[in-house]
Amino acid sequence: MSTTIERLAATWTRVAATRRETADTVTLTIESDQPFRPGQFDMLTALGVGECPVSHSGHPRIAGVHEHTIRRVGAVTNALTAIKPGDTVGIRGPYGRGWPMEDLVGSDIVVIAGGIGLAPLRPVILALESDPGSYGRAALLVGARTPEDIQFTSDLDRWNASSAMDVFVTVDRADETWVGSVGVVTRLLDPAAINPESIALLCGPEIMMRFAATDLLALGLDPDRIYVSLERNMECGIGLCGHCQLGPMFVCWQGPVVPWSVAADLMRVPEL
Amino acid sequence: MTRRAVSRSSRGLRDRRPTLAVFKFASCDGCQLSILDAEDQLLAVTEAIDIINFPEASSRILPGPYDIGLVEGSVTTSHDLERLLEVREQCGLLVTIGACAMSGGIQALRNARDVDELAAMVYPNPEYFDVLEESTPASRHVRVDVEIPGCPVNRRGLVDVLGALLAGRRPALPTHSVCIECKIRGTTCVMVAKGQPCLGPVTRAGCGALCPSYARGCYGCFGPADVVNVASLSAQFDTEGKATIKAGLQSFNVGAPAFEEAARHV
Amino acid sequence: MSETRTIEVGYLARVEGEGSLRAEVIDGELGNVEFSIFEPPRFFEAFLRGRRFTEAPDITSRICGICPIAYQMSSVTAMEDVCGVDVGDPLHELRRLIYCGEYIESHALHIYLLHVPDFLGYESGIAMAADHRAVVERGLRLKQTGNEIIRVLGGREIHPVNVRVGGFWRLPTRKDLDGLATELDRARDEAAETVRWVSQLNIPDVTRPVEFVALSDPDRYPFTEGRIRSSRGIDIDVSEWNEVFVEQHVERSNALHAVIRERGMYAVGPTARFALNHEVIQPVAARAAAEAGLEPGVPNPFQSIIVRAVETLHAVEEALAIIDAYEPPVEASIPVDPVAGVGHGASEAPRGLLYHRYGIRADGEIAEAQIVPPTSQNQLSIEADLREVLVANLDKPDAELQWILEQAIRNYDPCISCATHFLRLEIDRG
Amino acid sequence: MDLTYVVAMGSERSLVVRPPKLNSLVELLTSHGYSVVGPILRDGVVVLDFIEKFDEALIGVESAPRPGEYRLEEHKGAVFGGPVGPMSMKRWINPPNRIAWSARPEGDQVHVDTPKPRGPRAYLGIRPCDVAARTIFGEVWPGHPDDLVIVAECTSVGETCFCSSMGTGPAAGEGADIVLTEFGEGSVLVRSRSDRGAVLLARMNGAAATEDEIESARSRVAAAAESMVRSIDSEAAREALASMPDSAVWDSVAQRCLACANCTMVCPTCFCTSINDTADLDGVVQRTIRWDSCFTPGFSEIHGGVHRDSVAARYRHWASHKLSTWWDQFGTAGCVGCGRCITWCPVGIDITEEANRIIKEVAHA
Ligand SMILES: Cc1cc2nc3c(=O)[nH]c(=O)nc-3n(C[C@H](O)[C@H](O)[C@H](O)COP(=O)(O)OP(=O)(O)OC[C@H]3O[C@@H](n4cnc5c(N)ncnc54)[C@H](O)[C@@H]3O)c2cc1C
Ligand code: SF4
Ligand code: SF4
Ligand code: SF4
Repeated sequence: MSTTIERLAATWTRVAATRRETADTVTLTIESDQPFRPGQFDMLTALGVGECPVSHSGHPRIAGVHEHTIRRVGAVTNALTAIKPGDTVGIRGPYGRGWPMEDLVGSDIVVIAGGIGLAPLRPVILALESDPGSYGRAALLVGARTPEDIQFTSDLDRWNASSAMDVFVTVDRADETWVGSVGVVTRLLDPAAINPESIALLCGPEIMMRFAATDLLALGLDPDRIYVSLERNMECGIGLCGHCQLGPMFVCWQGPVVPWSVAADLMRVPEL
Repeated sequence: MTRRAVSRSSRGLRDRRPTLAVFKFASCDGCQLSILDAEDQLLAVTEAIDIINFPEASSRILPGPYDIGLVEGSVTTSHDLERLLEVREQCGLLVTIGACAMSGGIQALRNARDVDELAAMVYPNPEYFDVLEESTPASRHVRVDVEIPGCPVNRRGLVDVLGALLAGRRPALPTHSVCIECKIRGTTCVMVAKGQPCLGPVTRAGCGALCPSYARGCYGCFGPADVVNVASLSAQFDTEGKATIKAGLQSFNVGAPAFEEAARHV
Repeated sequence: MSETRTIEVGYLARVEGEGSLRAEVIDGELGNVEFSIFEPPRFFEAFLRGRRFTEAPDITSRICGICPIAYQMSSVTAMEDVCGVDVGDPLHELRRLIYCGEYIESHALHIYLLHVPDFLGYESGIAMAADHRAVVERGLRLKQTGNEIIRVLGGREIHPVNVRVGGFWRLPTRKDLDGLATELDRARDEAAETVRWVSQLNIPDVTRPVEFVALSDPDRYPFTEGRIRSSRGIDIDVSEWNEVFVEQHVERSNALHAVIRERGMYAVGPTARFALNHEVIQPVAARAAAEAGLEPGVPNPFQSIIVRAVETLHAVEEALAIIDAYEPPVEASIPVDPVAGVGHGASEAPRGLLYHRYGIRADGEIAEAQIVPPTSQNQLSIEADLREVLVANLDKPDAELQWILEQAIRNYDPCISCATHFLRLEIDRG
Repeated sequence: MDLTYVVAMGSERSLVVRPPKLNSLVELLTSHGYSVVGPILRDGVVVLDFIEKFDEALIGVESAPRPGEYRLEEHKGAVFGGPVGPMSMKRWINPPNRIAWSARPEGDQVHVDTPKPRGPRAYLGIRPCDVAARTIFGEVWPGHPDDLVIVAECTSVGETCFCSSMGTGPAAGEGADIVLTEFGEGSVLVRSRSDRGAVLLARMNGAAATEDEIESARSRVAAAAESMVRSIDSEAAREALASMPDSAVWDSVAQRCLACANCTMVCPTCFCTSINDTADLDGVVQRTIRWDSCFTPGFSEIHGGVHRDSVAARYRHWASHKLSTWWDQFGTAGCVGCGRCITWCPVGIDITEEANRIIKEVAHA
């Protein structure tokens, strides 16, 4: 049995490849055999800089590697996005509850992502892509600040081309080259023609998730079938540090993915 | 000890040894002396960082630009102000060290008073001076990247900030109360157990709860914590205790807005 | 037509702050020599008015981060003098102990990191470490031992928190002191070695007779004890300072400087202290001084580095003796109630006599304060030394002249950065 | 009132000893390989520390905790220092600041060192509320499986104590190996509560306890329970706090609260920590885990913002966690009624008073 403190020990592993997604976002491919579920996260350490939670963004069924897509916002993410192939990172996980993959089988699915929020949803979409027969119709709604900030563009092109999925993208601020939709991501619900029986998976800024969930409820979706992925400060990932509490919940192990029926009340209380 | 060998990652430290300069304004020199007081780490510091302008320690003074500039002391003359603007131009990262540079220091006591009158109290010929009305922190005039609190700064804290800047780490500069350090250290609360006035609950951590560990109340030398509820704190004391709380607020960080404001509520 | 050569040092890193030097040479003859302090004034004496008398040690320590103990000791003795309180022997011994820490720390810093580099031709102690790592490490260890005493007794090395009017806030434990003793035992050899080492330096043979002033006590090498005496017969109680000495203010300097009334310049500091107290220095230190060929009272300012080394050894021995004989005081401090009146306190800072005088009201409020730091007392003497050095070295090229002038200033260790270097040396050949 | 008082059972031994014998208990524990942590008097406060012998300075004095105030008072017959001082076993189970691991670069390798696990410890003279707290804390930080707990039941209580209403004292509940009870002029009744406790007790000398003595001890503990002045209706608090996030009580507490975090530091169940990586200039990296508090701004900070910015929200989070959401997470209250947060709050904010105000508010709504 390992003592509590030993659970904080990272495994040191090699970064096999890196891929720049946008100006401030990089995907690391890390050597690891640890299985995970879409929506789960790992704690990644940049040696001498610090540790932070990062979701899995890769295919859940490709053995030997993990993918993590990281946006540079502060010290630790700065160091992680600067890592070169061959370097080591510390890794522990996977932690948390992921997306309800079993429930998705046979259902229509609507996926709504804002900004880096597409990263934790990517494993779901990759799973759908590999096994289109098991699921209903899928709609992917993506919002980004500007066209330059759209993540995983080659994936989006591929998914768009696939018959199993409808892909809609919008930006807050367009540039000259942008011919697509401009405005908040909820604007895409109309063109996507959502089936009220769908399961919805949401990840992005809290405010975006609140608006999207409200609109989905109005379209007739069941609050138990709308899932959101929450973000709170996390330092341990395993319920020791207390930072991620949201009312009665530890986001690290009772989340980050929770149904809207649970999240709604918690997200309504200011400063909870 | 359990030991495991793994391959080393890129450690964040820059390839080139970064350069550092130390600049003095109105101060007691104690904060920059903290660098030399880090005896056991001094040679490690000078190996990791090329200190190329540190008049207190070396007569080798090279011109800027510098990767890191440490600013000690407050701005009290128009010449200081000009110099500070130049310093900002020359430094990649500008780090202030200590209460003088962060909030104006004890000499900011003059901000509420008439400088000529003060000068006349001390010097027979006050007309020889050319000083500004107020003693002000660097951040009042230029952008500051990191502010290290304390009168004086904590020696280990200072070395840690340098290490953090080198590694690209977030420096550990807590803004919470001294009380947390007091309890972590396991010292007796002098306020609860002895009824002594203590500014710990409104003062920012960083000293390691030094004063309470020496059986005296904190007098606020690290400046305001993120929450400064002095009205509630001082309500615990009689007239004399309140006077002690107020004196603490009006000492080494008298120029910190939160303490300035708080002193009005004692 | 006359030729004027102006030697100007615009920014002396600092002298108790920022200072400069200006010297004129007219037709090969030395004219004016001015050593000025332009560190902006911080008005401490004015701020002290209206504060509680108990605040003086914490406030005045902020005058100087390099010798805060001296400020704390002079101020607490002055306050206890006003209030008619004697803290008694055990507390007094602890005060001596923390002062030993300041001597060891300050002298080691000055010798190893600031002054010896001059003699050996390095820009700094840190640069010297490249060729003499073991020596510099010895100096740092010694300095650390001094600081450790201050940390244990005072809480931290700069602006310690444990000193108060009436004694201390908390007493050290026997275990604390035993820990220090272990360190000091080791430091003993290092301090002795330091005396040997500095006595072999190439000490310039410059003498300039000057009146030495220091506290002097028949029994002990003084920290706060004794009367103010001089090598030319002054022998007064500390309270008589203003009767014999006077502070002057000149335009070129933001520091007041002190002179003996009707007689003028004098010098304070290690050389003065040793001249007036060598008979009561710890025997080990006396022997080391003799072996180093140090004669008390010889007015060669360049020998001050040896005196500092001797005093460091003395402070190590003294600290060990204090710890050895330590009887814990009953209480960490004795109560001091304010009494209206005026009091005086003087102590021997590493750089020399530091005089404090306070007037307080019956409610404990400070009515007036006067503080005379060592550097302002030495200012004229420093100028005189510089004249001497200039006259003897006028033929030297600028760089060399600058070097020796800086070294002469460092003899006084007026404050560390001032003791370091001249930023700019301008020679105007007219 | 049912004090959940467990009378010595047939299989258990009960002895009566006097303080000098406590030294032989400490020796016995030491000789069985335990390092012993027990109460000592330091700076006028009863604290816990490693002991080599029983601290006789404790005899005849007791902690006298009041809101925002702690003093030591004389109390004839007292042996273990009375109601709790500022420290609990939490300090020893999860020390306030410790290294999780350190990593040192050597050539192109990194060596990782983890601290050696510690050996078993005996906690001596721990009060019942703290034994209950250890069980609660153990959900997060289990401590060492071989640790031994020797509880000292409370025969006098402090003004800030409310263990009785939380069901954690003053009689010893679950989780102790040996139970000590002060009675009479410094006599101590010693009883075993576990097999390990019984084994140890079998090696102790002392007079067998009489029925009268056992009864005398029991009645003193019962009297202590009766004398407690503070209480919280734990069930009502659970409901009320969960339903009142908008109560005006939170803002009124915020007027007085210093956000200094003393309450969370002294609380025997508050487990929040921060994990921090640092590296010295030689490149040696350390991961430390250090006590933290939901009252600090950094606690709920994510890049770009602090979730619980106002002091009202920080206090609400803390009090609600202790009395309400803890139930959702762990199936018990997070408060054992030790009263430390009331005593060591520099301004004496009283969780019982605030909780009761909210309970009343709900009742009136
Ligand atoms: C469940 C979850 C999943 C996430 N998934 C992703 C993802 O897939 N991609 C992505 O880009 N982001 C993700 N994030 C957000 C990401 O964790 C934050 O952006 C990151 O923590 C920011 O850290 P920083 O140090 O770069 O920023 P900062 O603003 O510097 O720090 C933010 C926090 O990091 C911690 N921290 C900083 N320095 C240290 C140190 N030296 N030691 C220890 N801790 C330190 C502190 O808790 C601090 O409050 C996720 C967050 C959560 C909770
Ligand atoms: S002694 Fe001061 S700093 Fe320490 S806990 Fe008490 S109030 Fe806070
Ligand atoms: S306790 Fe307060 S006054 Fe004392 S050193 Fe710390 S911050 Fe400064
Ligand atoms: S909340 Fe207060 S009374 Fe309850 S266990 Fe914690 S410190 Fe004790």
